[in-house]
Amino acid sequence: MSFFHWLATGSSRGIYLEQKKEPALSKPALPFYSAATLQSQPFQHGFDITKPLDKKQLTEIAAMAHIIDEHDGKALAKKLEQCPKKKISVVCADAIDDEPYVSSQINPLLHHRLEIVQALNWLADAFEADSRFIAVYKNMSALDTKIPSRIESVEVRRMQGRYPMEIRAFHDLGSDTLIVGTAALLHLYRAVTEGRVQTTAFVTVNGNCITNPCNLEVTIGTPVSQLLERCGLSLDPSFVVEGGAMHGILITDPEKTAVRADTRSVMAFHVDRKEQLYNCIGCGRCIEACPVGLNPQKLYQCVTTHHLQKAVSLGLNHCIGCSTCSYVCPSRMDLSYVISSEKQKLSEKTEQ
Amino acid sequence: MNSTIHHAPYIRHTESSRTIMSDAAIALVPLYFMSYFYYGSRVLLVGGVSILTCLICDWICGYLLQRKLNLRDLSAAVTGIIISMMVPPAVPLYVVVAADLFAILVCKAPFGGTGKNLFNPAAGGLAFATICWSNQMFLYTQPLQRLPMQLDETVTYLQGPTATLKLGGIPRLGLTELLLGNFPGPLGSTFTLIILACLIYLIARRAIKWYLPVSFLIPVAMIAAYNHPFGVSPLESVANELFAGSLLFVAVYMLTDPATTPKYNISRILYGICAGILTMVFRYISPLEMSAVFAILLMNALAPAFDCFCEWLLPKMQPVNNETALDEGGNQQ
Amino acid sequence: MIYLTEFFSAFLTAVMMENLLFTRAIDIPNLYKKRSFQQTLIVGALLTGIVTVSSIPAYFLNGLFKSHAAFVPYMTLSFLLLNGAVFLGFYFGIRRFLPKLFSLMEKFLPFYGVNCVTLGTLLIAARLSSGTKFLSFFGYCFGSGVGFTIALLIMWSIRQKMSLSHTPKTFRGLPITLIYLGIVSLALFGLIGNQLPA
Amino acid sequence: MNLTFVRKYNRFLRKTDGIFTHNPLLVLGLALPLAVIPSYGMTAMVAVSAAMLICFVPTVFIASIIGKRVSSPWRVILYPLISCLLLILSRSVVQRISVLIFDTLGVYFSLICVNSLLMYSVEQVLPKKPLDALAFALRQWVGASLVAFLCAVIRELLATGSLWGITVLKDVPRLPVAQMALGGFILLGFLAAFCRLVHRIVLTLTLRAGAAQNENDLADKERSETQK
Repeated sequence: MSFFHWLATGSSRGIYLEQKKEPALSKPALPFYSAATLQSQPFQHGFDITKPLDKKQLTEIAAMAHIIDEHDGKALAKKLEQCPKKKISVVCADAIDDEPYVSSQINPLLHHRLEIVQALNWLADAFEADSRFIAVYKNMSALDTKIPSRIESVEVRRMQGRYPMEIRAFHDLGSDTLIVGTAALLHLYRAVTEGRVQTTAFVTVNGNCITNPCNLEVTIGTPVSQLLERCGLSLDPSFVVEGGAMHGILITDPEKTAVRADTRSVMAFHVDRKEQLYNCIGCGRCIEACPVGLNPQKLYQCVTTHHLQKAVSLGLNHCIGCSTCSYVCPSRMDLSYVISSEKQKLSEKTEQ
Repeated sequence: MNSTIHHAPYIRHTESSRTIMSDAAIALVPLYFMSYFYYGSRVLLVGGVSILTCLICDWICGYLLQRKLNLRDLSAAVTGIIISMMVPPAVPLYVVVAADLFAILVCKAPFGGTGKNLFNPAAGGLAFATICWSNQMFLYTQPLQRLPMQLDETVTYLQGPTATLKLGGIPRLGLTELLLGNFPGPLGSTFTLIILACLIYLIARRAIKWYLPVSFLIPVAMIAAYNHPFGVSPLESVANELFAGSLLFVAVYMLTDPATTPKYNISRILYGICAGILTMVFRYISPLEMSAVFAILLMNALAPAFDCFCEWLLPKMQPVNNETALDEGGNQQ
Repeated sequence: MIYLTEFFSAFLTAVMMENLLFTRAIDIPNLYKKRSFQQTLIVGALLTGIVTVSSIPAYFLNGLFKSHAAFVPYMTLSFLLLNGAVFLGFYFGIRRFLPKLFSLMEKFLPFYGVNCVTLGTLLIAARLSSGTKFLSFFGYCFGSGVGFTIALLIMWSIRQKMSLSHTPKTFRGLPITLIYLGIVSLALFGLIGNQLPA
Repeated sequence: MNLTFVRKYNRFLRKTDGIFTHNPLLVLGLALPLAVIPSYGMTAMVAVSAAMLICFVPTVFIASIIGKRVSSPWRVILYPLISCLLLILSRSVVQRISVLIFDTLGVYFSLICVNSLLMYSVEQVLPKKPLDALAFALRQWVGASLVAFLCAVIRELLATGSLWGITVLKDVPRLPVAQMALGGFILLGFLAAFCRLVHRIVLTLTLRAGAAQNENDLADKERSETQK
């Protein structure tokens, strides 16, 4: 974003959100196993751990353990197979949680440091990567535990950035890096040492109507309602969200939805927002908050008054759907929902 | 789960538009204390009547327009306070009520209610009252005199310093009187120190942008310093211009109304500068004393033009990183 | 130097004090049509051009009328003929020299030729007290043309914002246009104070 | 409101097309200068509408007779010329209304010959037959002068509390701004909004009448089937 763009619109690549991570972050992940995890038989991979493992062995173990990387939802084995095609120079462990309330990646890192670092070293040696580091989000205030700057020779790099930071941070890293989630590394460590199949996922259960918010190591497949009962509900939630407070997907029926490998968090919110009657008072806060430097207020007006051509000329297609404008809007208007659904409709129309 | 559909960001910023309205109201209320100290209880009568008429009018129009009565929408109260601040303390009540009715019924309701008005309703109401009853609007009383609730003959009407300024005279007012507002002037808009304090409060609460009032006051100060009357030093003429009368009040409260100012930084600065120049042009040409209100009304009409100018300028001024902005936005999707 | 001040004083009064659209409510045939920024400028330039060109002969005609009071009723007729002649000159001139511009506004060109603005300006300038000096007459006509273009630009700028916001259905279109014309004329009335211009 | 009444009402509207439905002043926004400035008083308004009758209606009639023979740039000069000649004739008639009418009206009297209502009706009337054109012009004139007359009454009462110079309301506070241009603009704006409101209410009533009628037909059909 050029200086002139900041001068003109005052937009500064997004805003800092208060993270409110605290009660869940410092408590270790509590186990919440169901029968499936307890009865899962360990498998024998037959390699001896004393010698350094090479790429083929690691992918084989990952395949046998069915590890799914929660950073991007792909199977770890498939990811490792694709890597030999291009030279890997950096291996990075992703522990960035820039969504408020969510700490499902930073929590296992803090409480299982040695195992995760060990798995990271195996991976880095297997791929002869020049450098390896753990990426952690920097702008987290009011934390009880101190985040170390080095975990036995592996550097913990504090990545700094405004809200939709995870996509942009990893985009700047370039294409020859292998990014693996911390939970996947932990499962890889367990598969290598104890030969355990991945049957659990790390989920943060948080929100303003949860009595004691915490991180749970949950068996994959347990329904969300059991999670909520496990953590206790002080109020009747207005809605339950899965996958982060800013971007999540609304869960309409908690009994039927199950925890998947890459669910990062389950949130229950109670909102006493009466039927909001304000319309836009033109304060211009969404223009400053938009990370791509668009004018959400004018886009919203163009879309609601069906001036699509004007909306496209104002940059409707550049909207990355980060919903910071709706977060910041004092009149509680659903700017990002209207704009991104309009963008969706427009792209479908152009495809036909 | 209740039935209303909730969309993407499930948490919202703590600040709501109620807090923004209450910020503006909070920034205005201390002026009432000072004017009560100067002019007695009539001030509260005028303020109360003005706020009440504005609120009731706005609620009725709100009901007629959107069929949804939103009793918590206080933006009309802010308009009422601003109008009651700019009228003289001994003004007959029908002038204030007429200004309020014009402000809400003509300047705000037909355009669509709170956020959609094109002109600042307070500016519209005051301009209407100034043109209709210009003599009642400029008859002030000496401060520190208790005004009776009902106007009777004991009230002495005086000319304010702006009248002497208009005739080219030199109002010999010391700096302390100017800062404290201890001269015959409008009800609440002459207390410079309190207005500056409220300006800092508003800037701290991010309700207004600091460069809008500043970019308005700089051209006014320059023009005032440039053609100062013969026997007066430029600095004193600037002080007379800014603080003797309601110019500072207009700069802090009416110019920065969020709905009617342009939205981009550069267009805001241009808007402030043009408003300043226009105020001085109006001040020298028009026979009326208080001309800032008319300049603001005219500039509100041009505010969308500044926005469009800024939108036209943006792609032009960054040909180089146009691609990066494009592909940065593009491949993130 | 004094000529310049004469010209500019007449120019400024015409632009700010007695703006044609806001204080005198003089309009062109399709005033409320949706125009882009360039079209507004073209219409404004055309009107200003016709008024300034026709103000030169009008000054001499005005001198004639001032001396013979009997012909006053025929003043409008003569100014109309003059205006028509100048408009025809413009019409055929644009057709020959600027065919692109001509094809762009083929249908509306006649409407912007002879209308209230062009004839009205000449008549108002003729009634002006300082109408005897050529420069103030010319300055007044040129100023009112420019003033009308500024008025059109103000309407274009207001239209930019109004088109994007939901005005109530009973006020959409003409009613809201008249109301905001009234409010801007209120703003400009601050210049004149409260006398009533003829 | 049953449908028969609606049909009668629509026919009445078609008959008085220029007055109630497409009122030149309130719906089309034509003749702005003649509606906003001279309507400060009833004397001026009556003078203007009389002059309009004399010079606007015959010009439109002649325009329909001439029709398309004259090409568009010449037409734009010819018809104002005709109406200007008629205007000179009408000066004597208007003189009789009040002595100082010409200096109070000033420019606006001579603008009658060029106003946008004339331009609009001349274009509209070209394809029409002369008699229809005359009726059209008369309807436009009646619509315009009705609205202007209403504005004049309201503004004069508000500003000076008098009608045709005779003070009617003595103790009501005066609103001098009503006689200025801005009073005219805003009053015309609200009248146009009121006219739009009435039009919308009538529209919803007719739609509701139509809907009610469909239900009755459906009910009759079902009753007839059940009887079979």
